[in-house]
Amino acid sequence: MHGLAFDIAHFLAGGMVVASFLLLYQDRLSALINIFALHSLVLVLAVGWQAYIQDAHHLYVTAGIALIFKAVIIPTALHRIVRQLGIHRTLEVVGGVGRDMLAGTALVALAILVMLPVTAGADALAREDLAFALAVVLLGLLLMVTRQNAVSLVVGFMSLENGLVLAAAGARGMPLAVEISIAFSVLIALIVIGVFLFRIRERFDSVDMQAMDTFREGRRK
Amino acid sequence: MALIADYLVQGCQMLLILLLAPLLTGWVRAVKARLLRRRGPSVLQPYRDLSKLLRKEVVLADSASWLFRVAPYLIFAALWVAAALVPTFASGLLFSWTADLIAIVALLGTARFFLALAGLDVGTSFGGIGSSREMMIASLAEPAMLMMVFTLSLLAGTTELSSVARFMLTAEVGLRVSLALALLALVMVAIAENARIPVDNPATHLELTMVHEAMVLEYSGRHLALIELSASLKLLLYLSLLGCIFAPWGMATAGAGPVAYLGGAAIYVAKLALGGLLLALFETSIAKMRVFRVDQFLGAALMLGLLGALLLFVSRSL
Amino acid sequence: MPAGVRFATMSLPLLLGLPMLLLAVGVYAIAAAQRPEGGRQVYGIALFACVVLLALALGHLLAGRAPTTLTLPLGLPWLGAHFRLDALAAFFLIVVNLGGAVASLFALGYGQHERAPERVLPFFPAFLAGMNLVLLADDAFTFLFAWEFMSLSSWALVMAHHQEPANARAGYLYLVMACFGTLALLLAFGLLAGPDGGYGFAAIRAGTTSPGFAALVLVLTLLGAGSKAGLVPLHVWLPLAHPAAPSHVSALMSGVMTKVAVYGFIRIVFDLLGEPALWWWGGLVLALGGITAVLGVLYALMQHDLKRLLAYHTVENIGIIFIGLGLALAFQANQMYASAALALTAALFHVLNHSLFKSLLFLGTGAVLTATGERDMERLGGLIHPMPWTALAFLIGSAAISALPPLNGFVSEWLTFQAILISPELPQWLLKFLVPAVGALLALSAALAATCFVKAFGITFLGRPRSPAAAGAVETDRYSLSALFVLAALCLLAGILPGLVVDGLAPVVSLLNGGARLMAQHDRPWLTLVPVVDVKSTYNGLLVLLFMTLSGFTAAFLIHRLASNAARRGPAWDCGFPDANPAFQYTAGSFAQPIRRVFGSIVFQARERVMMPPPGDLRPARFEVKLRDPVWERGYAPVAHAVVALSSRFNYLQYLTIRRYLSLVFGALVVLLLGMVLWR
Amino acid sequence: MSGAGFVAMTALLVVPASAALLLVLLPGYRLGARLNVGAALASLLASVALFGTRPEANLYLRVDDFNIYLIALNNLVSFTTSVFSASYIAHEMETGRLTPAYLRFYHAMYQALLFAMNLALLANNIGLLWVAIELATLITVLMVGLYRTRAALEAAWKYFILGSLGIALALFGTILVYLAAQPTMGEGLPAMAWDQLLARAAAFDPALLNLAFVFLLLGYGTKAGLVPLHAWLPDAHAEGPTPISAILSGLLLNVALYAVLRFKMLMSANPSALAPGPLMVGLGLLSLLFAGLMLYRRGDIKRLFAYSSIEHMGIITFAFGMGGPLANFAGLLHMTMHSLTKSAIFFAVGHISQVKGTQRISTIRGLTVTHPALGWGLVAGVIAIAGMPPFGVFMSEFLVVSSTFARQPLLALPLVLGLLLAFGTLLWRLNGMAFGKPDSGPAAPVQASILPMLVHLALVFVAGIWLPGPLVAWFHHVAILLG
Repeated sequence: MHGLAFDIAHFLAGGMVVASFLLLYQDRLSALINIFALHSLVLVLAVGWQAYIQDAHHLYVTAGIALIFKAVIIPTALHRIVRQLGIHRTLEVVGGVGRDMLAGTALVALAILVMLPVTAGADALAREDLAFALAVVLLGLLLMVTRQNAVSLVVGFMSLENGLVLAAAGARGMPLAVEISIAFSVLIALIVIGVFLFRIRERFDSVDMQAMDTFREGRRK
Repeated sequence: MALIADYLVQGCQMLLILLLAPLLTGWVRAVKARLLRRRGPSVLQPYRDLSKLLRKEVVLADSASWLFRVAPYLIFAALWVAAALVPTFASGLLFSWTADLIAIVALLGTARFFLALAGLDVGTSFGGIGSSREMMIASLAEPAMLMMVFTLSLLAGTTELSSVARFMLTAEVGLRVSLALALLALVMVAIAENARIPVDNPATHLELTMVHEAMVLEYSGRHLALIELSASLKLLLYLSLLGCIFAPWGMATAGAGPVAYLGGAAIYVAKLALGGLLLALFETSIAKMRVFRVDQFLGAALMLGLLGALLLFVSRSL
Repeated sequence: MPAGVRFATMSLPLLLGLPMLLLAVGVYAIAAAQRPEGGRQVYGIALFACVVLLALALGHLLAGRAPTTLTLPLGLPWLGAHFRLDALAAFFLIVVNLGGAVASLFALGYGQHERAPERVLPFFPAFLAGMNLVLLADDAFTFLFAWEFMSLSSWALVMAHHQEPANARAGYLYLVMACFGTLALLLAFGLLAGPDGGYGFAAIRAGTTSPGFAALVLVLTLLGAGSKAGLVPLHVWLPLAHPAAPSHVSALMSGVMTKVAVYGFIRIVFDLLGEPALWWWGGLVLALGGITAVLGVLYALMQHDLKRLLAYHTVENIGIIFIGLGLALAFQANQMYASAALALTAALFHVLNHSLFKSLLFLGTGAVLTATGERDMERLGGLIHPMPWTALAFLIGSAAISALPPLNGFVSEWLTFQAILISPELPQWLLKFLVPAVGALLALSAALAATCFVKAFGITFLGRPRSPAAAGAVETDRYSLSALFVLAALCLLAGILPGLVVDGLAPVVSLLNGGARLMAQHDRPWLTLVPVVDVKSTYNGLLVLLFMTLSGFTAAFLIHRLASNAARRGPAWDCGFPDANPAFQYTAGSFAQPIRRVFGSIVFQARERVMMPPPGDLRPARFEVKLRDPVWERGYAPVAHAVVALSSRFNYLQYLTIRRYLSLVFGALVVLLLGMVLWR
Repeated sequence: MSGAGFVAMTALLVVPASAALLLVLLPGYRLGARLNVGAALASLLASVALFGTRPEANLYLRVDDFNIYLIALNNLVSFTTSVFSASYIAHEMETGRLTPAYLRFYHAMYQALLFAMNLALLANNIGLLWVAIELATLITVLMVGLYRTRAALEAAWKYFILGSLGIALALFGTILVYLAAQPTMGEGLPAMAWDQLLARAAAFDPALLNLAFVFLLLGYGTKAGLVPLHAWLPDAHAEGPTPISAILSGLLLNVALYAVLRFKMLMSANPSALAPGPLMVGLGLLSLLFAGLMLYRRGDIKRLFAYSSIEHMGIITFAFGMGGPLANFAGLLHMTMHSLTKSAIFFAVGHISQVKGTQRISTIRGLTVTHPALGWGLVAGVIAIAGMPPFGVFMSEFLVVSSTFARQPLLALPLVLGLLLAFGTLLWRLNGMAFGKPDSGPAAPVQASILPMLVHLALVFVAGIWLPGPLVAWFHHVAILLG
């Protein structure tokens, strides 16, 4: 039984890493959003499984929130934004997918290197989960810094946050997991609202210094 | 009783130098005239000049201040005191410990200070030329002099002239390079300080070449007399300084009695005569240099003095 | 003697109470500044406080009392604020409060002309209080606290006339240099106190520092105290800041605050550090002093702003003081305590002298400033006629600072020379070469100082007025005059009775010199100054003065009695072409021209250019002088440029896009994680 | 006894929260401002009451030597700031930069922020701590964007993204701490109750703690504005309303540092964990030097002092990195002094920018002539923040520098260099603003309330001369805990 439980948890966590890689690989916004929905779905499964094997019922709540919020609401909202901003065609990747892939692999390796020796004390399950969670976090960060678009930045952040929830769920009997996930959901909601508000500047690299000088302080002085 | 005698001797020395000073000036002038195949004025001419000047009235420039009138007395006083502190015919007199050689140099500095101020007081261009050049010369001559003082005091272990003179008589002096350097430095300084050729020409009539004379251009009457007297006192001071340091022979010691004093005085006068002769010879044999060569001349003196001192500092430990 | 004991126990609280009074007055002055009588009240109380402090300190020093200490529950909580009154502190208290009292007296008159009293009155007493507290402090925190407070209050005074851009710049440079110095001292105290923070001076004295650390402390102290005292090359702020303040404050800063800096150096190096371990310390200080002395006076000669000239001259005198201190260090390093006593006495004596005549000269400049509104010598002249008394006082000050007998400046320089002359006994070869060279530098600086003050006095007070302002001057008020003449009289007294001063210094010297001191002077015949017996060099200012007055007056008497005493006024002769125009006189620039040619061309790369227009061209001929300050160009400008360049170089980091900032965070995270991996 | 303490502790949370709700409903900004001040005063009194009676800790909240004075400081500064903001906001209304609706929102958010910060300080639970700090971040983001200008929105957005990233990293670190603790503490709340963590930290898995600390340092360090995580700070300070700048610099940075220090205590309680010192020393020096350089080119007065805050966070982090009783004491003192001084400076700056109608340094001249009170207040503030007597920062910098040089001379040199650099650049700016000929610029009539500034400066001044005994005792105790 335990072996099976472990394998499934392992499989699901690994699945999230794979999903993160898919995110890195995508260079079209709408597809990116869909993949993120998938990412969240895998998270829901993973958390649910953790809830089952730890029979920690509050984790079901977390999973539920994730399901409703991240797998359904957010993606649809993002789709609408993308359509409204009219940027659903493509997004260029800084550098290129290949490089991102390489970097991603390196990060995963780093995560495992950091994690496995560390948690020698904790049980294998937590270790695997944690390693994968860290990998997901790092990949999310990588996505954030390699994409130039607000939406993809949000997606990257949310995938990162998925990794955190995974870690929280993997931590056996961690209290406040629900509160934390709720808090995070609020955060994300605000970010999405922020994107709505920020249609003024959909792309962060399009910060024209001319305009900057007018309201930030002048550069040369 | 003895104390009174000491006071007496001290007073005699002060009077002696006061009387001898113009004579020395006259002597030098006379010798120079001879060397130039001129008859020249009498040796006593300076006395006549002084008495004439003293009796004339003073013409003060409108812009002259009280300092201009006080300065001659100050200068005279400082130089007279300085000259009186140099052992002449006897060493170790009553007040000989009042000031050592450094103080004497400083007293000369006091006189120079006020003379330069007097040159600036009326506010004429020539006075200014004189003062600024005089101070430039002094700013090099005084250090050179002090270096010479260093050399001496390192040898004699003191800066007090009577002791120096007594020490120079002892055998342990020997013949030293440092002494030669010091002598050379002192001579150069003396030439510069007394405004003699080649640094300055006391007999010039061309204002632009003047240094000392330019400062005193505005003086007349008794003030001029005092200035002239001070100048000759200064010359006397340097010659007797040379005498008491580098040729201290025949100098009577304190309390040696009148006879010894007289002998010492005679020898002293002879020294002065010789010094004046040499000075006149030197002056007639070379030409005056440009003002801005003077700094090199005196810089050389300074370096010589420093070299002498350095040699001693080093050789002391050997 | 119970009375003395009672006095000793109560004197320190009283001494501390007076600075507190001064601080309170400063607070009061914020309100009183606007009222016309406010100035008089503030300066009056300051005068009172300084006089009482002076009396107490004199009593402590002359009675030769044992040190008294006091601890207040202030400052560092677990340490408290320690205060201590010993001979050294007492002597410097005398110097500080003498200057403070005279400056306050002067300001009673001078302060009436102040344009912005609300920017002067509150800070003046605070400045005095700060200096007093520095001298009384007995732990590192209190010391630096007071030290920095002193800098700060004087900075406020420098900024009093901030509307001239030059002053604002001066204030800025001053405060930055002050902060630099404080940090250096802070590091020095850090070493002395050790890692577990024994900041009390008593603990520091008890503890021992390793030779390497001790050397480091010396260097840091030279940086810290030297920057405040104005040692070359840390002097650059001084000639800008001192003149910027009102004149009575300039007098305090130049005449007194630099002495507090010297106190800091002595306290740390001679007292806290204890036995100097290495002979080269003395050599270092000696060389710095010599260079400072000559460079300072050369800078001064090139100035034609009277106050700046005086400020540069402060640099020179600080150099002379440090020559004495360096000799003392060298002697102590070789256990030659008798000689060290002579050098220390010379240095301390010069501290006193310089505080006297530099205050006198700055106050005289203040009088000139109020009379004419001019500081530029090229626009002054002939002031001896309208203001003869000021002129007389200024003349005495000039003669004293030019080391002319029988005034006090000569005595301390004479003592320094004597200290140099007994130094061939030093075994180290480097010192053997160094000491005579420094002696030559000292002699040179003394001679140049005389030149400098012939220029200062002659161009300012003598000759004919060069501007209407100078022509319309009037004599200054009686408060100022009395202040000037108090100082002048003290200059003369210290000059003719040096033996008494030396005796007064003896306890300080023996405190710093392991008990060794100069022999008592007061029982010498005719009060002759006899520093060392076996060296038979002696000096007697009293007799010199006596003889000079005697001979001068006899000459005057005889001449006026026997020869003529007639005098007639007439136009200046000037070799037959009397010039009507005052512009024909020698100016400050032309007076210094020979010196500029001889020395300036080496030190400042002085270049003179005469632009003579061709015949027919009506433009006037022009004469230009270019001077370059080597210290500033080599030492300070590069640093400033480096800061500007770097800040511009990094400024783009303010304008990155969010993605770049994110990648910064990301990079930091990855680097740290990698570090974790590799660290294991 | 402790019942009263418990009441006070809960009041610290209840009062701001309920006030926030009330303010949302309340129309009329004048009334709002008054209520704001009143509520702040009430919580200040509650925090003072804690001195008298301390409640015993429960699993969620606790009061100990470390946070008791920080809580008092927090409520004091937010009270004075509310007083300042009352007069500040009034002027903003007159100039029409803000509308009543926004003001209602502003006041509500103000109290909510106070609630969040109190919660963060009181929290005895690392999860709760995290939630509170996230809440504070969100609220400040909204307030920074209050003016709705493009600059403000951009600043808020930047702050938001970087802040949430920091939050995320901090959360990961928190989880790791829990994981490290779980084997020894067992599952559930105790494994996050930080006093119990501290009690048994020795038994935790050191490697896991190390990893956790890296994340926590980066996460909360972002909030504390340490270079290179500082990017949000200058703009957030410059573009938000000045009271918020004061709160940000004076309090929020402290709260973030407080969180870092809590975890540093855990580290130092665990013998085999790596010493966090080098990390903090490095970040501190980096922040100090970088901020010192950036100060020079600043043209915006609020951004200038924001960078100065970064510099001081650097000094504090450096001090705690050095460790040891002296340096830790200095760090704690510096935290207190900096928050008081910097908020005072921002009070002055707020009024200055109002009377001059600009934030550009180059157009502000001769303040001490035109507005003596404001001008001299600014001078005093800058002097104080630059670490000169007679102000408290001098004492802390004295302790940091001297104790460091005695132990690590090579570390002290860059520290001194940075201090000198920052001092020179800051003073350069001050010289231009406070002195020189005043230009005849627009001098809008402003009924500035100088009182808060004066109160802060007075406190800093007193602290520079004399520190009260209990405070010293707390500092010593915490300094020992910090190792």
